[in-house]
Amino acid sequence: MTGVLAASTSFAVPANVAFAVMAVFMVAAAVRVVTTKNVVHAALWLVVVLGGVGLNYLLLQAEFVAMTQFLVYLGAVVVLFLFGIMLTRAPLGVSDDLDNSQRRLGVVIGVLLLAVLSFALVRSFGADKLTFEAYDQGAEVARAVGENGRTQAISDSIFGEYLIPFEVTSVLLLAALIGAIVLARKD
Amino acid sequence: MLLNQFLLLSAVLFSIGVYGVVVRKNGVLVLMSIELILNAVNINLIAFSTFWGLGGQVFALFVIAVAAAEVGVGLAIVLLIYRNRRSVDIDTLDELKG
Amino acid sequence: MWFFTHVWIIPALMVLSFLLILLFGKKMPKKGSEIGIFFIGIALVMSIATAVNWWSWSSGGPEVTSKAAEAAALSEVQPKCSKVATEERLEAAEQGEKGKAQGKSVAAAAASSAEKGGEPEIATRPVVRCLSWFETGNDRMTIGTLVDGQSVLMLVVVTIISLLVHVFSTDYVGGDRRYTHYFAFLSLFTASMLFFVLGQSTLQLIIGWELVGVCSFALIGHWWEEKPNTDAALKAFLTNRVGDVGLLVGMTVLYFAADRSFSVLDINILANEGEIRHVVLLVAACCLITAVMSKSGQFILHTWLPDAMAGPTPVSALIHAATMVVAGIYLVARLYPVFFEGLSIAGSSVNLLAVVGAVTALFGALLAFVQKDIKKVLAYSTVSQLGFMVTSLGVGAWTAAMFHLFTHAFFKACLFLGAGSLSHACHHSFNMVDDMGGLRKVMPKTFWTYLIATGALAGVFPLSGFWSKDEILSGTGSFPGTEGANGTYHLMLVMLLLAAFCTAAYMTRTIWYAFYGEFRGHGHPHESGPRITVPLIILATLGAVAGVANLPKSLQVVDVPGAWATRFEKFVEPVGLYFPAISHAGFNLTLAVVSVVVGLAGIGTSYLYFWKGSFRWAQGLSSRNKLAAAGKRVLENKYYFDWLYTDVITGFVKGPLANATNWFNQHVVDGIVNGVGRGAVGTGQWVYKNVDQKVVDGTVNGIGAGAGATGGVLRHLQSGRVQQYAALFFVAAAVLTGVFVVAIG
Amino acid sequence: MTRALLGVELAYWQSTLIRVLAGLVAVLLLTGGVVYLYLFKFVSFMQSRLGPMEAGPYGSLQLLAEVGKWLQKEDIHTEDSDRTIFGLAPAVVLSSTFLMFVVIPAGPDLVIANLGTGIYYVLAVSSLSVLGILMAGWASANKYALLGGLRAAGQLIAYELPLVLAVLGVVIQAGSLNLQDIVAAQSGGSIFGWDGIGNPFILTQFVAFGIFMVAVQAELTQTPFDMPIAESELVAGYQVEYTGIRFLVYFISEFATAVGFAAVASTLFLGGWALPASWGLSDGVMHVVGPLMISTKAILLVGVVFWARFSLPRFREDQLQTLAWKFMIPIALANIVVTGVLKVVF
Repeated sequence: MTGVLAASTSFAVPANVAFAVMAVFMVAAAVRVVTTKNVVHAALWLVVVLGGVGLNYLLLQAEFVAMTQFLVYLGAVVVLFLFGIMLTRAPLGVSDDLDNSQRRLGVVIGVLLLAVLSFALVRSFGADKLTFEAYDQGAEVARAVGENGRTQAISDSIFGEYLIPFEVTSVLLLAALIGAIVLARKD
Repeated sequence: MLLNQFLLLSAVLFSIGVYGVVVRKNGVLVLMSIELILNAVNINLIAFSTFWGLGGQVFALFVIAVAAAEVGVGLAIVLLIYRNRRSVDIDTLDELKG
Repeated sequence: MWFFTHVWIIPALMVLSFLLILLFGKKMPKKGSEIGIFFIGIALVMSIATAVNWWSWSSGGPEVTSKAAEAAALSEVQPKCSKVATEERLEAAEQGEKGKAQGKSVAAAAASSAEKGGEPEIATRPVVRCLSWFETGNDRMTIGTLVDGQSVLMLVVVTIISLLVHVFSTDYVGGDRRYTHYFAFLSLFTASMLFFVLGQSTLQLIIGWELVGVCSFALIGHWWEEKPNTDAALKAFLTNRVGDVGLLVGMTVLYFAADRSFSVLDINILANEGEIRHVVLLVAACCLITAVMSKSGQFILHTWLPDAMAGPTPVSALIHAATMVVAGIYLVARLYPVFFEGLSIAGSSVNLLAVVGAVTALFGALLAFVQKDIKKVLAYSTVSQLGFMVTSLGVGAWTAAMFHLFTHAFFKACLFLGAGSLSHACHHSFNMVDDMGGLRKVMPKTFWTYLIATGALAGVFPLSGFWSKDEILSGTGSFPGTEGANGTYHLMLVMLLLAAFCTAAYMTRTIWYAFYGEFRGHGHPHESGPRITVPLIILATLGAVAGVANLPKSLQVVDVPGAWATRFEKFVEPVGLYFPAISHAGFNLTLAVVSVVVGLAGIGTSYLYFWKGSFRWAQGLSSRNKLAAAGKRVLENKYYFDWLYTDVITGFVKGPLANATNWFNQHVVDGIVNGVGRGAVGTGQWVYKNVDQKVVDGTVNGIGAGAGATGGVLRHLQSGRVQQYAALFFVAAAVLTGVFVVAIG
Repeated sequence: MTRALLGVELAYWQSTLIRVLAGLVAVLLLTGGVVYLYLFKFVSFMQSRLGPMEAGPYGSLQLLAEVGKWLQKEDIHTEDSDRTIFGLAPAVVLSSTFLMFVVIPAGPDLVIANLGTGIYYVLAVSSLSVLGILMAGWASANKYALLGGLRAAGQLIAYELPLVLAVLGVVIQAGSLNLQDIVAAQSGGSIFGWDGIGNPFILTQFVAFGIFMVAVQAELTQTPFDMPIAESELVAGYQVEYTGIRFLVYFISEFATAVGFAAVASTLFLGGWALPASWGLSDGVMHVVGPLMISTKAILLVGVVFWARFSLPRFREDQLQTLAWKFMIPIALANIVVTGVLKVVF
């Protein structure tokens, strides 16, 4: 799908419109995540943000990562959040004590960070256009194998160039698994 | 599409996430804010990977895996706090021993 | 040639055997031992077949063999197995082999060509097969087999000894509570050693090395219910860890030195051609020597080896003859160019490897004198003999070392199994001084085999030990009239001769205690059954005749037929790019006579002392003469090494050092602190009355109020609330980044 | 597709629209057929009764009557419920179900979107229904509903793993995540050189197939894995407060999911829409035969699911988790290892 989209030159306009819509939704949802007074609602707003991030990956033609985003974040992480909320306390309606006393400080920090980051980004990258050239250079395999070549290229780099980080990640996951069980079990 | 539109979106999400981490009292909500930050970083990685090769995507995958592990452990800790104190407010956790 | 490409089957068989015994052993009628014996039998047959193939291949050479095409295909080293061993390079090396040798040392080359006569020099290439294990970045890790004379030799030795030990064990540990597990571990032990021996990359060597260590740990602690046994196992394991640090560092150095390659061939070729800097090789060699010292029980890390006698006797035989301890020797032999070039063995007269070996050979032999436990005598004897091999490698006599390894495997296994047979008869006691004696009559088979093996160990002509030891002695190149050695190692020759004397003497002592005199134990000893005696007889026979494998070309007295002369050297020693151009010391009749005389003198001394009661003055010398007593005490305490490790070093840290620190703390530091305190109190009181109350207070109160106010503000910084810290952190990060971006970026 | 069938060249959006509409119709038709065939008739015969007979011949219009009944029921909710989320939950579940069908191919070009990450996409999308269920359970303001939602979530997460791991075996063997590639690998394969029936992966991946079907049973919360909606324990679990059209949505999505997983299973293990390549049928023919093939296979597999549902009693909650974590996941892992080794060896 993404391949078809990328091939057409008229891709830019609809893609930009899609991006704009998604960006508005995501930012609004992200703001709701950190301001809503209902914990479950926060988790559900988070779903909107994470889903939007996944769709952004699709726009960036990172199909495999997008699917992983859906599978891991929406299918597992948010569910875990909801689980955590419901196992501890899941009040219907609003709770008033979700924020601490440094709300103003938080706003200042957020705006400050945003200003610094935006300044740096605008100054460094200006109006650079996305060319996707790295994909086509890096994935010679992609064109040879066709439709799903990019997925294959990713797997080749995971199990080739990045094998050691991959193994380290797997060990980390195992450690986290054991750690979570040790922490959460009752005795 | 511009590179910067993704990067700026990511910057906004990042800042909102930081706000959440600083302001939210509920442990689960803090973890959610951290997820916002991590996702902002991932958008960056993917956006840059269109320039500099698949390494960015691979590391985005690693970040997702590590984030999942982090949530698992983090929620286990929140659960433990809840079990001990009947509350998940982390600003009451200012003692050096439990 | 099928056997060269499929040699991996041999260790795989033993792994299979391990798994089968583990899974189904207890359900089998013989509790799993039959599985082990079956598989090791097949492995032995395959090893011998491989050896025969190797023999025919290397006598014909790749280009003359009838299956020339097949041989050519075999001899091509796949590029993924080695970065530098290309076809052209190997060809060029074979062409220029002689010229290279001449370039190295004219005299040596002349000697070696004189020695080899008109025989054409044939370079038999190693057969390397490998597959990619995993790749990361640009590095490829391979796993595979490297077959050459050296590994084929070890295949045969390991499988023979292992088979005999298996058979011996069925009787010896029969009825044991962990009989099945014992056999499972024997299989795994053999498998690890075979894996190690066939290793194509240094990674494989490391893995095999560690696996051997793990198995020895399990087998030494086989009867782990008793504390000393577990302690011994732990000690063996931990001592080996010390050496493993050296191994890992050394291998890492070599990996980077050889242009990021784990391949043994690469490392050897590059080291051999001088493409790795001498200093790097020296460092790598020294690190690896540490590993060898721990694994092969060389002096100062040898202490685990006698303790390892806690394991079942057949295991000791396996460890000492074929597997564990010779792994160190094999490692040096495998990576010989690293040592040869790194330690500048050629043309020198002293180096680390030779010194370590010679010291071990002599001191180990001395220690064997004071042991009551027959197995400990043999253990120190192994230490000493390993010292011989290491010395031999250190002086450049590679072939002599491998030859000694070969012969030693047989007679030392025979001695250990013989000791096992003795203890089997004497209620599982190994104390020859208190529980044995006079067993010559009741255990004739054990006696005769033990006697032959002792003779071989002592170097009595014409038993196998004589030939190999003589080759080592002449390899030192220091005896007048020896030709063709790599250097002139005078010190080594002297120490080795002394060690040979001691060896002969202490072995005769064990014969006296075990087989002569009155029986001092209790009960009625009896000859062991055939499953024990048959392996003994086989090993004794091999120990007696194995010397013909490498008869010197000219004995000067009798002319050895060409077909028999220096076979061993020809088939075992690699010739080619990946092996240094060492030269071989010629046979020296005078030296041979001297060494036999030294051996006989040792035997004679012991004989006179024990049988004839000569040297009465020496009896009880240690109780009269203080010097002798001190000497004996040193020996009995094993040069105080265990004491040094456990009491002095550990004890010093725990006891005196801690006490001294404590005393220093209590008296000096506290005194100073207290004194300063008291002085301060006095001064303070004066100041308080005069200055403080009147002058300072006013100021202080003002400042204090200010500080209190400031502190009241700053206090909030350390609230213990994580989010506040996070807020500060992010503010700081934002400000810093802003500064960088605006000011610098 | 349209070019092949009608000879008309359509714009991208037009062809996509047609595909989506055709897909929707096909899914709803199949779902209705399955409900009538199995829920109304098959189970009745198993229980020695006739089932609905009044509406239409053999009760064939009963389904329409049922839908009409649900549509006209009053839409009620509890007083404390969170109405937005209560209303959104069925939609989330339904969209998770429908999105699954996007990549399931029914012919050489009969697929809404031929994604490179095909099967991975199916697994990702099917995992989204958990969210809807948790939302429903929480928003109902009913403790039975909350418990049911939690049970469902735990169960769905637990069985998601064996599902993914079982699929991995097929993916390794086919060497692709793309469902069309997997179909092609089966129709173009051969068994020891004989290509008469291609190489349906059920022959080599029978372990994965077994695990997949059991996991599907659990994902559908069908008996014997129906603890989340166990009427004797939790009344109806997370659905307890739903009536009218919202309940209808749950109902449709449950059966549509069954059809969806059955279609995925037949694509992965039974050769999908394709007939063996050696039979030499043209693409044009397969555009007609393909949909029939996959529908038949899917309906048969749904039959297996329902057969198990109506034959077995319910497990206990802990037995359910034990089965997933201690048996199915290790077996699936072993299957992956064996498949990987065999793939390298041969």
